[in-house]
Amino acid sequence: MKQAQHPLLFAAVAVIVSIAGCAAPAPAIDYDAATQQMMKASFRDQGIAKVDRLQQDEADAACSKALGAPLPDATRVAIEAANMKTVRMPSDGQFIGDWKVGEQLAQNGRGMTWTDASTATSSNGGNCYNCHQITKAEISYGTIGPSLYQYGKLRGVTDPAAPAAKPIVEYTWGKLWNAKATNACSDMPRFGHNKLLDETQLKNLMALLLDPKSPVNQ
Amino acid sequence: MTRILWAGAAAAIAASSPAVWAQQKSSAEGIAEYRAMLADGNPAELFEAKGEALWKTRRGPKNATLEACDLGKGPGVVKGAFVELPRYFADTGRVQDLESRLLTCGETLQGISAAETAATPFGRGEQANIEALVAYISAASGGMKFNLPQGNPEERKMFELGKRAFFYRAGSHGFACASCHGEAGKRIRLQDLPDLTKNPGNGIGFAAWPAYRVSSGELWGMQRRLNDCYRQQRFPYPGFGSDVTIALAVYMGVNAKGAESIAPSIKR
Amino acid sequence: MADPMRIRAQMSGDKATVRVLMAHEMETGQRKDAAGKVIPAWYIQQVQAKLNGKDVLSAQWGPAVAKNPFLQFMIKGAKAGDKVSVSWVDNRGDTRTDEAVVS
Amino acid sequence: MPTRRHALSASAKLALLLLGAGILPAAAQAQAAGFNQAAFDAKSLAEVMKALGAGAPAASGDVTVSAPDIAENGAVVPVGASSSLPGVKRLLVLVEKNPSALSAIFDVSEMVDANFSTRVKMGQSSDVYAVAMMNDGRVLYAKKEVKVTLGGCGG
Repeated sequence: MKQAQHPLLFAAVAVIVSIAGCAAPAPAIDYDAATQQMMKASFRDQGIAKVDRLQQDEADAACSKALGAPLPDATRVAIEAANMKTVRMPSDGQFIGDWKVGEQLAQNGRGMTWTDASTATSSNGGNCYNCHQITKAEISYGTIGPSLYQYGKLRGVTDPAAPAAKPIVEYTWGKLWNAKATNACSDMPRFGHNKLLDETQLKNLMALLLDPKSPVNQ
Repeated sequence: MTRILWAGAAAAIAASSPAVWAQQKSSAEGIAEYRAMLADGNPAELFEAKGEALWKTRRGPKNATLEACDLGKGPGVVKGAFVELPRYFADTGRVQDLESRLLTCGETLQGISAAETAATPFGRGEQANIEALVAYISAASGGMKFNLPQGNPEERKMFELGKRAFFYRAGSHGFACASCHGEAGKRIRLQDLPDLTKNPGNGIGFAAWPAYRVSSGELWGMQRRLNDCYRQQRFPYPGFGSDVTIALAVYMGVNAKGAESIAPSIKR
Repeated sequence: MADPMRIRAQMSGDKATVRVLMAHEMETGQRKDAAGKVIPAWYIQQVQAKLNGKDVLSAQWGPAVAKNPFLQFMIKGAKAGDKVSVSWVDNRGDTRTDEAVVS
Repeated sequence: MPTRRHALSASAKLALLLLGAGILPAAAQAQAAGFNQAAFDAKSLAEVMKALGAGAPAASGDVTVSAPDIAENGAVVPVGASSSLPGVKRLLVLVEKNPSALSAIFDVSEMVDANFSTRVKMGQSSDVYAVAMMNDGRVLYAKKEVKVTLGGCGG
């Protein structure tokens, strides 16, 4: 009896092993970890673009992992809240600069690549027309983001300094400072948060969008 | 009175959109006209001719041609090879794209150091030869449909890694490939952006490279295309033939299954 | 030496349409390199076309002609089998001649 | 010294002479015989005409300039110049706002149509001209505006 049991037992074990073998011929690959390894091995420093740029913060990591799918609500809310905390309103309380300088910034798509000389905000553009329609005169505009033509006018802003305009003005500033504060996986660069543009530059973009005299609002 | 004012305002808003659309349409038509005028007489032909001559010329320390190079369909087979790359090669144990495979052939057949060529800046020295060669080799598959093999586990692994690399957001701007190429019907400025997460159509996206770049007057292979994508994504520098570039090519190439290649095409 | 041209000459009616692509930098002399040094002008100045050895077209170009130049023209009274040759001379004195058969 | 002087070619000597006489601009390159440097250095349509010894051009419906309304990239803009009139001696292609206006001169023979296409560089949006210089001395033109757009990511 004792001896007869053994072959059966062995057979059963063999069957289990072979079933497991069919389901997973190789150990499961942790693709996310393998991706991290591949990224690390594939890139090198060049000029101002160093490999530390491959490090992701929580928002970039979560949105990457989702592979284009929406985030679970809880994750999304947490990311937006964390990014909201980073938004710094202008130190002097003034939101509106010069729309003419803002238009030049909006046209300028340069900055932060390995062919750019400096990471200083002064050498960066806003890249705005790459993704947005802004003034009517510029026909070469992108459509990744929504049209911003008549941005202030459509929102009823006649005087950006008036108390009535405050919610729109602050919301717009927040968008420019850190777009992920209101949209966790936004494609828009976090201009203030990532030190791409300084306060003065952001004010000029604010003027382009909200100044009633800006061509955007004609 | 109030009603009339409102009606006027509504009419003004309504009128603004069609006007904007009309303008958009005419610029798109203008660009289409411009592209059509350039298509007849693509300077990529100059590179094809140079590449064909290079393929058949004895060069390098071993004084050999590339005619015995195996691009995946057997030694010397050029036609049809391009639309099945990248693929797994047993002799190197790697999934390779056209450019990295040419480095291998250059080294094994001709004795030209793959590492040196990979480290050479685009458009110079051996890299200029690689560009001419990819023009020639891709042209030999003109009109054929992409059909990348996925039978080897390494090929499937590269697809999975390529997908994750495509969605990998990082850098100062938080961009990924998917920021621009994850959705259909979008543009940067006036450039249409193909959705590379699926087959964007014959001769679009992956099926349009290598291409003659009008802006620089150079022939760009997929390696250079991806390199400049990463530059504009504000990423650090991807190595020539590095795994991330090959994984992305596998992802885009498998997605483009069935798309007809028009390479080498002409691009802005 | 400069890379070869691509010449296509095709009959349509009693004329041959000739399309030429030339490999040339066509550097304007107004650009600067990464170090801020002006890149010297280098461009094709003269183009000559012949049909069976006889001059049919001469052109002068400035640096505003685009890199890797394209040229299209129509030769009257040509026929299949005729030889079209195209030559260029650049401002450094480099020159190149290529030939194609009318089809 | 004498050796070096001897080494100078005849054409280089001529160039030096012209340079001394102020005929050639200081930056003049070695150039092919029969190349009209002055015309290609001219800044405006009027200066080009003067350099070519031609009179003021008149607008004409018998001259055609073909070019796209919009150029996606100023580095390569397809331009055609043609005329159906008999007696065309030369066809010119000019871009008004380029640093030098003249792009190309085509000498028409009885063996070719007065119909040429090429591609030019444009630094900015500008009028593009086709000018026909006629055997009888008339100078006729057609023009078309080409918009040069900013493309890509601005980089």
